[in-house]
Amino acid sequence: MSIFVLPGDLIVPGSTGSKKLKLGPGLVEQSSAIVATRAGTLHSKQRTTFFIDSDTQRYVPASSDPVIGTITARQAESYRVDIGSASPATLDFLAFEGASKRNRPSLRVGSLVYARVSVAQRHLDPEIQCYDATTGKSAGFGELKGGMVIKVGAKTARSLLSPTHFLLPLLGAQFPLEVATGVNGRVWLSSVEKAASGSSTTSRNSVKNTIAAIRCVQAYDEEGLDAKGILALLASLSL
Amino acid sequence: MFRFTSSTGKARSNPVYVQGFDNKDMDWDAETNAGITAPGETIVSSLEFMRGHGTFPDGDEVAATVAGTLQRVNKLISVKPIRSRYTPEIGDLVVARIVEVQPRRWKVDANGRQDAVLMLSSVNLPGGIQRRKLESDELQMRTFFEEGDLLVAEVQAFFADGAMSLHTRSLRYGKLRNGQMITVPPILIKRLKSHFCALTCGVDVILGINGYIWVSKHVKENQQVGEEGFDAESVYSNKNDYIDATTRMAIVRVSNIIKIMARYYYPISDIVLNQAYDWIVENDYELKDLLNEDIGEALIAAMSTTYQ
Amino acid sequence: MGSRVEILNPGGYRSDGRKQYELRSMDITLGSTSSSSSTVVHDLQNAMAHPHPTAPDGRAHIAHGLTEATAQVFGPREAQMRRDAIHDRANINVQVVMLPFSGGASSRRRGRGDKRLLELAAAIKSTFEPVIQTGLYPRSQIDIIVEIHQQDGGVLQAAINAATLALVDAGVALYDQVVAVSAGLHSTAVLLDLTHYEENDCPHLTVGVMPRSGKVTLLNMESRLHVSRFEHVFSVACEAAKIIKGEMGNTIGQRTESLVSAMAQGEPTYGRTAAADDMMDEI
Amino acid sequence: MPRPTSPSIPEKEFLVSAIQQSLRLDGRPLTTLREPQLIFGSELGWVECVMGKTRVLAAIDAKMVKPAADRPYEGMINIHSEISPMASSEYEQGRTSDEEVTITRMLDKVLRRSDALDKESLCVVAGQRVWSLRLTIQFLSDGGNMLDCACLAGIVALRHFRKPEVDVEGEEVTIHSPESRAPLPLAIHHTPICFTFALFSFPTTQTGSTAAPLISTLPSGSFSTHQTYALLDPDLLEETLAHGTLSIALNAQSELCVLQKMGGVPLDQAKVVRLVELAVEKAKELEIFIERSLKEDWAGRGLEVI
Repeated sequence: MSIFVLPGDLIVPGSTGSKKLKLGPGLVEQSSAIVATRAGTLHSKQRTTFFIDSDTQRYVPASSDPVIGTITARQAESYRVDIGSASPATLDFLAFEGASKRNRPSLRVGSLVYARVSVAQRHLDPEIQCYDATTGKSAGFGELKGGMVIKVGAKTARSLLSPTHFLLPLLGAQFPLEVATGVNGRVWLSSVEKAASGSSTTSRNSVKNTIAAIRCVQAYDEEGLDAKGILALLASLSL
Repeated sequence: MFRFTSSTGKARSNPVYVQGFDNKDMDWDAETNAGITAPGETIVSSLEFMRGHGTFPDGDEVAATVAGTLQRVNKLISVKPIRSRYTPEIGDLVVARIVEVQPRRWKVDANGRQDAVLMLSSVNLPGGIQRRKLESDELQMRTFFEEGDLLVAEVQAFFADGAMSLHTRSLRYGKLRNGQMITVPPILIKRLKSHFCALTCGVDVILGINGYIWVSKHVKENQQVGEEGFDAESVYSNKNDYIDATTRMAIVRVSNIIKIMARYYYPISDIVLNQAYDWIVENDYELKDLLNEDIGEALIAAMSTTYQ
Repeated sequence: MGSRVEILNPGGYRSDGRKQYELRSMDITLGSTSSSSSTVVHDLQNAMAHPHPTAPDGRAHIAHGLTEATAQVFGPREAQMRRDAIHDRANINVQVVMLPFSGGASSRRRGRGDKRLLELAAAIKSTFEPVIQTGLYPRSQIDIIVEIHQQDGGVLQAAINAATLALVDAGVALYDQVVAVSAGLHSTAVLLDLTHYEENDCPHLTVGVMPRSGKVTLLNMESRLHVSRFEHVFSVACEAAKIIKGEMGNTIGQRTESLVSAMAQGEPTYGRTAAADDMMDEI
Repeated sequence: MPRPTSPSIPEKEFLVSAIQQSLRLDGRPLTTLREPQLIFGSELGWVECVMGKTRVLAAIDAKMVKPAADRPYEGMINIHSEISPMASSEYEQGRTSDEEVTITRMLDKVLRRSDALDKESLCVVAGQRVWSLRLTIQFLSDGGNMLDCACLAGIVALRHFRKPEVDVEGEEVTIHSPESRAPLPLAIHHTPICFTFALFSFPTTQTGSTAAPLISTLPSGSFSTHQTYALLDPDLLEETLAHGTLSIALNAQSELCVLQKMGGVPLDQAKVVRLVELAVEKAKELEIFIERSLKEDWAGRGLEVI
């Protein structure tokens, strides 16, 4: 059940019995009434947790969000990373798998990183880390080398993150493709073909494939094409 | 300065003749002056030479990037620019001016490509060398050096981006008083054994390799830093001592000599300064006359002849 | 409008007596003319007011006929505003000043925000950015100040040539020089180095060439010219740049020569020849 | 708003390798424009030009004024083109950015100094009443190359605008409303269109070797061994990383109005001439497109009263 709500709309929850309501992003309780603070479609899970899914461009960091960021400056103990939020995030030198005082990460100004938001309070600069705190493993996080990064809406980013989405498996079937999706609306795509010569240079068709993948994701983001539409687009591209 | 009109004769002379693009006015050509280079000009056409400063590789040629003289040391080709800002080397003695006070360090203008840095840790603290650095020192840095102060120091090291790190960790270095500073092109300062020179006319001169020259009142041996006549507390005082008229005249005379030398691009060293001073005293030129051209030229001519 | 004065008379002469392909006489002065400027006495308030020495590192004055421009180069030196310092190369900023009495259309307002001057400054900056070895001077700043003293056509040409000469005089490392010249078309005849009068009546363009590679780094045309004519005017202009390069090269060479011989006097090992004497009073 | 961060290293490297294989992010060949789309407003002389993500609005309004003393027979046209933060967060209100200087100067050269519009046709009563046109350019969104988009919007607005018919009896000047008398088009001599190329230059040794391509945004060094590429109508990323730009403004009669290569990476003479010839072809195609769009719009207006 998803209905479109505008900021200020009153939300009347269905029969939830005695269980306490959980309010997700976009909803706030004002004098015992639930009010929407963002425009978007209202979603509910197990009838108790409600949240509003809106297609914002500006990313508001929330903890444990996977994000893609660009290193903008290198400071004494940490990097400053732009993740598209109001204030830049900090990435500590030690926030990497197996990092220690001595072996510093080899990131430079301008490098791309895939990281997890560890601290995201309203009044603090967000902090991110390139490893999964629970396992201590990098779990796919770290520097993103080569490939290309594009900007998509928050809704598309979230849908790409869900495993059941049709787009990525469809593209993956066409050509070898690595994808990293950030909740902050940035998607990193790389189609590095293990060319016959074994060298991982951006050979001719790996650049072509990456561009094809980019255009499919953008088509889905802007025009909301379905699987058939994407396949048609791919066919027109592969000339 | 050098004034060249493209063709002989006055300003409004016949213009450069371009018909057929031959140029009859080429009275200076590159071949005969092989030692001189200009930016963008090919020096050597083969690649077996090693490239030094002032050159860059282009295809299979090596070209100059600055106007200057070619220097060849068996396999190494480099170009020494005739005019450029001071390029520091470790151990150079420089005269410098404090530009800004920052936490635990001073930013210093030493005529370099970037401001140099003087760390609080590389400065002698009042009360002799043994004194340990206290927390409070960091809070009263302006009692040591403040914006506008002049000092003499030595280049200790370089930062990653090429900025100089200076130190005054020896008794001869520190704050300068009782004199004035002249800036000359750094290339004119010859590298001497010691750049602290006491001229015969009773004036001290510090020839900074970075082209900043400090001309000041002579400090007698016993009051020199480290001797018993010297009180360690006043090493950072800003007070000038009394300077009598004759010393002031001597300081100004030496300063004018340095200015003449710089204008005529004549290398500067303590010997030359002494001789020039004696020559001026012999011909008893007025102080202010030194700056007009003919006396300047006569001085340079005199200096050159004594080297015959 | 007054009687039409011919741009090119039947005898093939232009209104100032030049032939079609003739350049105006060039007068180049390198280095600072004022005697005191190469030695600067540091008085305290002067240094406190602006810590940078007042003497420019490099200075050049060039005149193409009656058009005169002076360029001064300060730097590479500490960036005045930390924000501007770039971590791996020098930051170049250019300022063009058109003196009110310089004639031409400048008598009207040419204040700070005048877009024509801003465009000229932006052109000079992007022309020299790939030519200067900015990588050698990280976190520093190179200021190029160009003053237009007199305008009689070919202002952009004079500004570019003056800037090149000032950079060479300052000893800034350059991959190549940039030499500019203007060319125009009068019916079918190509004219070089146009005066203000000729610029008003003929379509004209200014070309900036890097002599070493022969490539074109600057091209500016603001008047209407048919494509078929363009190639001819363009190639003649590029050729003419070589001549101006020769003139500039002469001056740079002779200047360096005179400074080197002046320096040589001080070395005790070298005897001094009479030739160096008269070279001396040239300074 | 923090200054927009410059592109990341992977983006630079990807663009470099794409260009070297003559590929672009939106699939266009190197020498193809983004298909312009002209949206005409209800008012005459109001047009919005859309090229990819770049949108620019041009609107003309006219009023009767006293002419300048030294030019009694000529009307006036002045162009207002200030880039507001609406185009992109990179621009600040009130501060003249470099892009604004370039675009303002180019509009002045292409639309005013090129005599595209016959100023004398704007004269009503010599010395007393002339038309003074104001062309306002509003930058709606910066998707790269706002310069070409603005010039196209400006010239099409001039051709789309109609000025009211005017009768003069002695001192009496009557301005007829569009309902009573059909408004008249302006006297446009020619239609200059601007084409901007983003220039890229990489040392040839890099392409073949396995070393990562040169990613310095600003190549320098003697350019004799460099391979240069020219991308027509650059998008935002290409414009940001370009090593130089070349703008050519010309009309369909292949008459050059403005040539502007303000520094940046140098080109061979032959390459410049080739780009000029390419621009001539593009100008002809675009002229046909403009004609067609104006006709379609005009047909839909039904203003003909006769």
